[in-house]
Amino acid sequence: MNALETQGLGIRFGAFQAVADVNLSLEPGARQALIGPNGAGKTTLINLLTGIYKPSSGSIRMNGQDITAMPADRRARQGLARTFQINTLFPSLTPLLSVVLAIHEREGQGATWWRPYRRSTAAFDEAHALLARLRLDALANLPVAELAYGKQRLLEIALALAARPRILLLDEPAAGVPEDESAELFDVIADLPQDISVLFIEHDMNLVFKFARRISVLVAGRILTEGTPAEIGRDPRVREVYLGTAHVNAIHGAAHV
Amino acid sequence: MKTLALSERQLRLAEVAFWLLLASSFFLAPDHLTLLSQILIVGLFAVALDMALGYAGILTVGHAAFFGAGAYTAGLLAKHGWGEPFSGLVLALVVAGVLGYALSFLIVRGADLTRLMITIGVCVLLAEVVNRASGITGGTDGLQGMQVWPVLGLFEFDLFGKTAFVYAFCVVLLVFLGVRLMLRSPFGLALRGIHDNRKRMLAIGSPVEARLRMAYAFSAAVAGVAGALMAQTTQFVGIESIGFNRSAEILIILVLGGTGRLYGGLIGAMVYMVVHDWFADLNPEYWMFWLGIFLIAVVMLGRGGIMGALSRRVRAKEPAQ
Amino acid sequence: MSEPLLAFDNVTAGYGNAVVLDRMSFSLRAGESLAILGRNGVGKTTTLETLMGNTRVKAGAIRWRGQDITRMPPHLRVRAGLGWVPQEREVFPSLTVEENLTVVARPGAWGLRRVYGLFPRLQERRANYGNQLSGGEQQMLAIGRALMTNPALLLLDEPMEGLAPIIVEELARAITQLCEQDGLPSIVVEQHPVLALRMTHQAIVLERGTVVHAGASEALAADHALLDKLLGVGIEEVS
Amino acid sequence: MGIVLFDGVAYGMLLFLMAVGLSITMGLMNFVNLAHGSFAVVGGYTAAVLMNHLGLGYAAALAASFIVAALLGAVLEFAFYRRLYRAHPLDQVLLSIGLVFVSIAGLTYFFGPSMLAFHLPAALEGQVSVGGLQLSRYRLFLIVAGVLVLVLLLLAMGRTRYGAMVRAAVDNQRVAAGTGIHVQRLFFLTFSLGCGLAGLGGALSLGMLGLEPSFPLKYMVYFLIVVCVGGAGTITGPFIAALLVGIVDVAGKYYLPEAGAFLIYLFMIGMLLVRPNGIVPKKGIA
Amino acid sequence: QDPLKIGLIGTYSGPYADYGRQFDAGVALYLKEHGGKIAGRTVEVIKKDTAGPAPDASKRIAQELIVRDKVQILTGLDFSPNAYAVAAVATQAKVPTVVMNASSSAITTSSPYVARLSFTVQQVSDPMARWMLKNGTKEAYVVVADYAPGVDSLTAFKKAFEEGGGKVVGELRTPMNNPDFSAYVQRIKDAKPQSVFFFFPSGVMPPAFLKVWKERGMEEAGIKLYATGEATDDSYLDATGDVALGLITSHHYSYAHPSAKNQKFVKDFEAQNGTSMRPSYFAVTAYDAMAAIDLALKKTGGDANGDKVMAAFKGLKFESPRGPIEIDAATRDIVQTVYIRKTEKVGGKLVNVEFDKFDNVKDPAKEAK
Ligand SMILES: Nc1ncnc2c1ncn2[C@@H]1O[C@H](COP(=O)(O)OP(=O)(O)OP(=O)(O)O)[C@@H](O)[C@H]1O
Ligand SMILES: Nc1ncnc2c1ncn2[C@@H]1O[C@H](COP(=O)(O)OP(=O)(O)OP(=O)(O)O)[C@@H](O)[C@H]1O
Ligand SMILES: [Mg+2]
Ligand SMILES: [Mg+2]
Repeated sequence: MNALETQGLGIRFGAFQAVADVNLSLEPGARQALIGPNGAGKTTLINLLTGIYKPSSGSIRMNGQDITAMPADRRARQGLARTFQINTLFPSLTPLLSVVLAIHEREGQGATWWRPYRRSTAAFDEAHALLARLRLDALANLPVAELAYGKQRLLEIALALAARPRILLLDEPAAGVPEDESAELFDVIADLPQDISVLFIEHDMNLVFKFARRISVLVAGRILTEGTPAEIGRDPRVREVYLGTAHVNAIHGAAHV
Repeated sequence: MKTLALSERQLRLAEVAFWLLLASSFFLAPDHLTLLSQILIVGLFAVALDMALGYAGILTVGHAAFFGAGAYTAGLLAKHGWGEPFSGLVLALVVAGVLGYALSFLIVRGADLTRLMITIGVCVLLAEVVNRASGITGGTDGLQGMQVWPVLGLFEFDLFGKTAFVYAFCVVLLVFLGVRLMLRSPFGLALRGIHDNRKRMLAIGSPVEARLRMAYAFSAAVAGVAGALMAQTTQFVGIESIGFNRSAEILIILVLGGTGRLYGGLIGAMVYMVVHDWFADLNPEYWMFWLGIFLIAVVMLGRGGIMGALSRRVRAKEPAQ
Repeated sequence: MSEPLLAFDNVTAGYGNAVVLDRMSFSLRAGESLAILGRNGVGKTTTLETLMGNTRVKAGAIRWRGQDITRMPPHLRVRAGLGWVPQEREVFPSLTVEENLTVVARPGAWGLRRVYGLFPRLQERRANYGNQLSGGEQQMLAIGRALMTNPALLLLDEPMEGLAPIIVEELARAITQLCEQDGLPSIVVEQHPVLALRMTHQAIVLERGTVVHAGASEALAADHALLDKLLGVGIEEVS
Repeated sequence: MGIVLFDGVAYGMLLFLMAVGLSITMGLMNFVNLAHGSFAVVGGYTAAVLMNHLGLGYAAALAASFIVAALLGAVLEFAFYRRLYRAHPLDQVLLSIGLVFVSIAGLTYFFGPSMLAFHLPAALEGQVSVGGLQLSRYRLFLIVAGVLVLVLLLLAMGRTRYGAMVRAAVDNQRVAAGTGIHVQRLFFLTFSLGCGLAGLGGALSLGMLGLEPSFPLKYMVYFLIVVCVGGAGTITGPFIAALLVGIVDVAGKYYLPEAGAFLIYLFMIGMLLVRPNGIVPKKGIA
Repeated sequence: QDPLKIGLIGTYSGPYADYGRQFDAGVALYLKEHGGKIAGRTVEVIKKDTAGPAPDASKRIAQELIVRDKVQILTGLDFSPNAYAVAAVATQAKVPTVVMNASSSAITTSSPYVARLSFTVQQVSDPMARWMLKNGTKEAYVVVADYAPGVDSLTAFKKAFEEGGGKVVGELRTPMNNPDFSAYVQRIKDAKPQSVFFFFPSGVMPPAFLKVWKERGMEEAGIKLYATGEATDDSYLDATGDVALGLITSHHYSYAHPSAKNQKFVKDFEAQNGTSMRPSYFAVTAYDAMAAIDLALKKTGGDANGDKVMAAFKGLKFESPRGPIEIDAATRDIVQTVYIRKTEKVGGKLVNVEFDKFDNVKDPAKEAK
């Protein structure tokens, strides 16, 4: 049974078909990349998977269960976490409280109104540990609005991880993060327990070819091809519409890993 | 401009001092007890509004609907033979809370302006219903014939407003502590999250609308208690208690005090009502002019109301967790 | 020596009371592009925001073509020739793609046609509102919008972020060409030093709001040890 | 039937004329300007005083009402409003309510608390017979004025770059300025335009509404209804909304007088539940 | 003797600020005429603003006036809810309270310490019904503002009209905040009744209604129009303009009342306040309230004790600018002449010319009980 599986998934915005007839499957423990030209529909696909958009056609199954009509928050509670391409954070909270908040919601305590949140020591400990893992611990008590962009990108991931997801969807997690740190970041992701499935969108081919075990290529809303990094790197169609010529070496490098 | 950093302990002390000072006005300002109890009640109403507006981010100019619902509940109960004050409060709390929950379904969806207008609409409609049902409510003449029994069977509501003050003080303090607890709970944190970024809340699995509905119902219930308190201490309920003007006034009071800051409502009520009373005494015809100038001056001097200006001077040290 | 195109002279600036740039100095000669490098949070964006007049400058002076613009309001800086691409793209959400472009248009070599030529994707999506674009499309729009003001200097804050590799390549080539052929230089803030250094003549590296290295891009690109020291980048040979 | 529809349309036009300025200041510029009615009432007083005391003609008085309200708006924009464009909407509420208070007290001081006399020019009194229907001249005039204002505004805001510039500046002032838009001047002009329209609306309303200092508070909700139901920030939205509100209100009061006070609010709530962002959601002008 | 302190609670700001102005002018005129003294005691008037109907504020103000300022008499009270809220305080503190306007019938019943010098809505509506019947009108359509006084007026008119053999052929209640009357007037026009009686509070509603009435040519359609005197309140009559011409109304006071007492009153009033402001029924009641307090205190020998003053009020009879008035011994409510008037232009000014009257009218709502 696949962690996530879509069938004929599609959405139109007016006359514009942003995603069409996508059959995508994510195995348990997958480390899968989703690449494609700008405007191919990658983010839209993630929005469909997480329930922000309702599809105009097709269906989505999560661990065998049909979730096509399930609201976004329920999907999240069932273990589907994501990050956003454009920072979507809590500007007036601190990173620490943001993560604690996410942990509360995961634990189903979001409606607890009769005791102070300060007493949630377990949640705070966990939050500290998580922030430390992403090297955000020094900034834990600063308002999020005052963090530099790159740090905010990291917090995006922290919030997703705080949900202890079973499926993690990352929308360009490393954009705006310096190269060495983005590698570290992907190490964190790679080190996640093996039963967690990860699907990530990324335009940095070094990262894609290094961390993905499988790559899906989306072009104009449709899956153009899928395969191992080596297969994708060799595919002339992918090169023509997406890769260009610059990344030949990175691909070859990755192929040796 | 230097900011003064207060530790958590100092903040707590400041809070205690605030309430002690209020309590001591029983002895310090015995001639102003009625004004003081009305300030407390209006302050509680503003705190209730803050729960919806400042914390849950629901822009509403219709909160008098719940204040009025509470007032009429307590008033009708006392008119029809049951004048025990505490049970009146509890019933008002329940009625307003249920009404709030029911209306929340109309309100949590939609954008700010939409919510604003729906709350106004609902409030005006309710006022019109009260006007039409004059057989029960007395319409614009007001609800006559309330008989509120002595508090605890012992303390009559007296001419000097002593009983009213002590009664209002205790109830307001109690409810306020409840609100304070709620805002510092995981639920309160979730509200801050929703206020900041609804989309992200959904993504971390928070049922945003359910949370907002709950907050709105809480807020309505507290407003209902404030309304009931006002009815019991005035021993009269006028139709103004449910109208648009009261909703707008309480919004001004809260904004003056500062939204989303717990004490904003209380401080706003104090400043607004004292300043208003003072200007109205000095100049019964044109106090509006001075009050208007005052409001403009407050905005020009600092954003976020009085508490907002204060918070730029005084900053809580982040607790080391 | 002739007056530099742009000069930061001991600029101290920040947001509110917080100081982010600490006595920063650098200058840019006419006809040359500049890369600003540095880790997260060192003040790269703040440098550009200061250049655009969006921060509070506490000390120092900024000179542009010999004129002191330290206190000039932002819109006049645009008229004076600065074209800005903000870091988070910040396209106007309630304007269509085409409106986003035309609303800022100033007379000059760049017009709708030419921007669409550079980014055909924008032309396809030209009736979409700003908030109905993909991340990469927004990036293209932000760059196109800056070009529509027909600037004399382009300020690009991580312009490649979120763009597909093939577009990155094209854009890098275009930016180099703009400088070389059209005499339109750029200041490029980048996370990817290799890319940025390839597109520019000069480079500065920031650390905690000050310039810790300034020199020719080519030299820096070649000095892996220095790069590693300054930016902590274990550079892999990419191209 | 025909006459009821006509009355409804005329009443709707009146609402449109009074509220369209608010659609610009609040809807387009995102400034929660609860003092809109104050500018309207200033326009009204201007027209009434000029006609009563200086014997000015109606047309001249209307022009004056626009100019005076726009000038007042300009002065206040310069002194207060411009400092609050980026502030929280609630701070804007506080400022504008403060201004309403001041305007009420000020007008009371100069003109007394009660209604000011106003008489329509003779040409607009009474009725004309059109196709068998007895139509009020004044109401006919309102309809013409409403359509005229609509057309002029659409031409000014829709065709030119001006409207798009305002929207851009509202979306993001920092970036708008950073791409060469003179945000301050743009807002100054736009705000003054909104206030001038308010003044014109106030003066045009004199044939129906009584002119008293408390006018701004009394009709605030009506302005808001029209703007919100129509879609804040658009011109055609409030136009359609005002027509609908006018027709629903007049027809409702005619056919179902018992529900008179409820109808407009029920209609508003219903519309907002069906179309939460207004009849014409703000995207582009028009 | 220390001064007599009187608390004057009224509306001095906001849309109803005219009420407070008229109160003030009436009170000041009486005091001026009497050397600032009442029953030999100097008078100190402390005025407080409620800014319209606001029972909680009124109650607080009354308490503060009594507890802090030590006033011995309360007066003013333009809105009924305010009067009800203050009446409770009056009872508790045993402070005599003289209502200057609040018109809900039961206010005097709600406290033994309340007397009323103004009128009740029923008191002026009922005579209009009787006069219309007397003059051959058998069919009336009733329009009232939809609030408590409006309903009071409707009830009183209907009762009197139907008891006298007339028929109410239609009823309309219009919302208080009603900018456009076209729908209502059109409805009446299509119903073609013989006559229309309307009650609206003083202010913007009557002129708005009359404008549409005129515009639709209702007069030409042969529909007669009647109202209570609020429609042609002297305060607003100038601003209302010619649309009011010919309207027949019933009320207890007209500024043009031809008695010598009134002519002096008006002359003094104008000397004091200028001609831009006419004395309305608010001013005359305020003037009379002071007179009543004066007369009562003279009876008690200057003693302001609540019970004594209230006893002195009962049955008090004197000549007011409006005509002879009396405080009913049983109900402490006013008994007065209600006049039928017609709006005419006299000397270039619109005034209510009295041409018929009903003597000794009591509050019909209490009479019925
Ligand atoms: N709400 C919308 N209405 C209309 N078109 C939309 C909407 N949202 C997205 N689109 C269009 O759908 C297409 C897919 O967008 P999407 O954000 O999924 O692209 P993407 O693959 O994530 O691209 P990028 O790599 O640039 O982020 C784009 O062309 C975009 O313009
Ligand atoms: N609005 C703000 N208020 C206060 N501090 C801010 C604000 N914006 C940024 N900062 C602080 O200024 C410093 C520099 O931020 P800046 O955005 O210039 O960094 P950067 O070099 O562009 O980083 P990145 O690579 O992440 O974009 C950071 O420490 C950040 O926390
Ligand atoms: Mg994307
Ligand atoms: Mg940056």
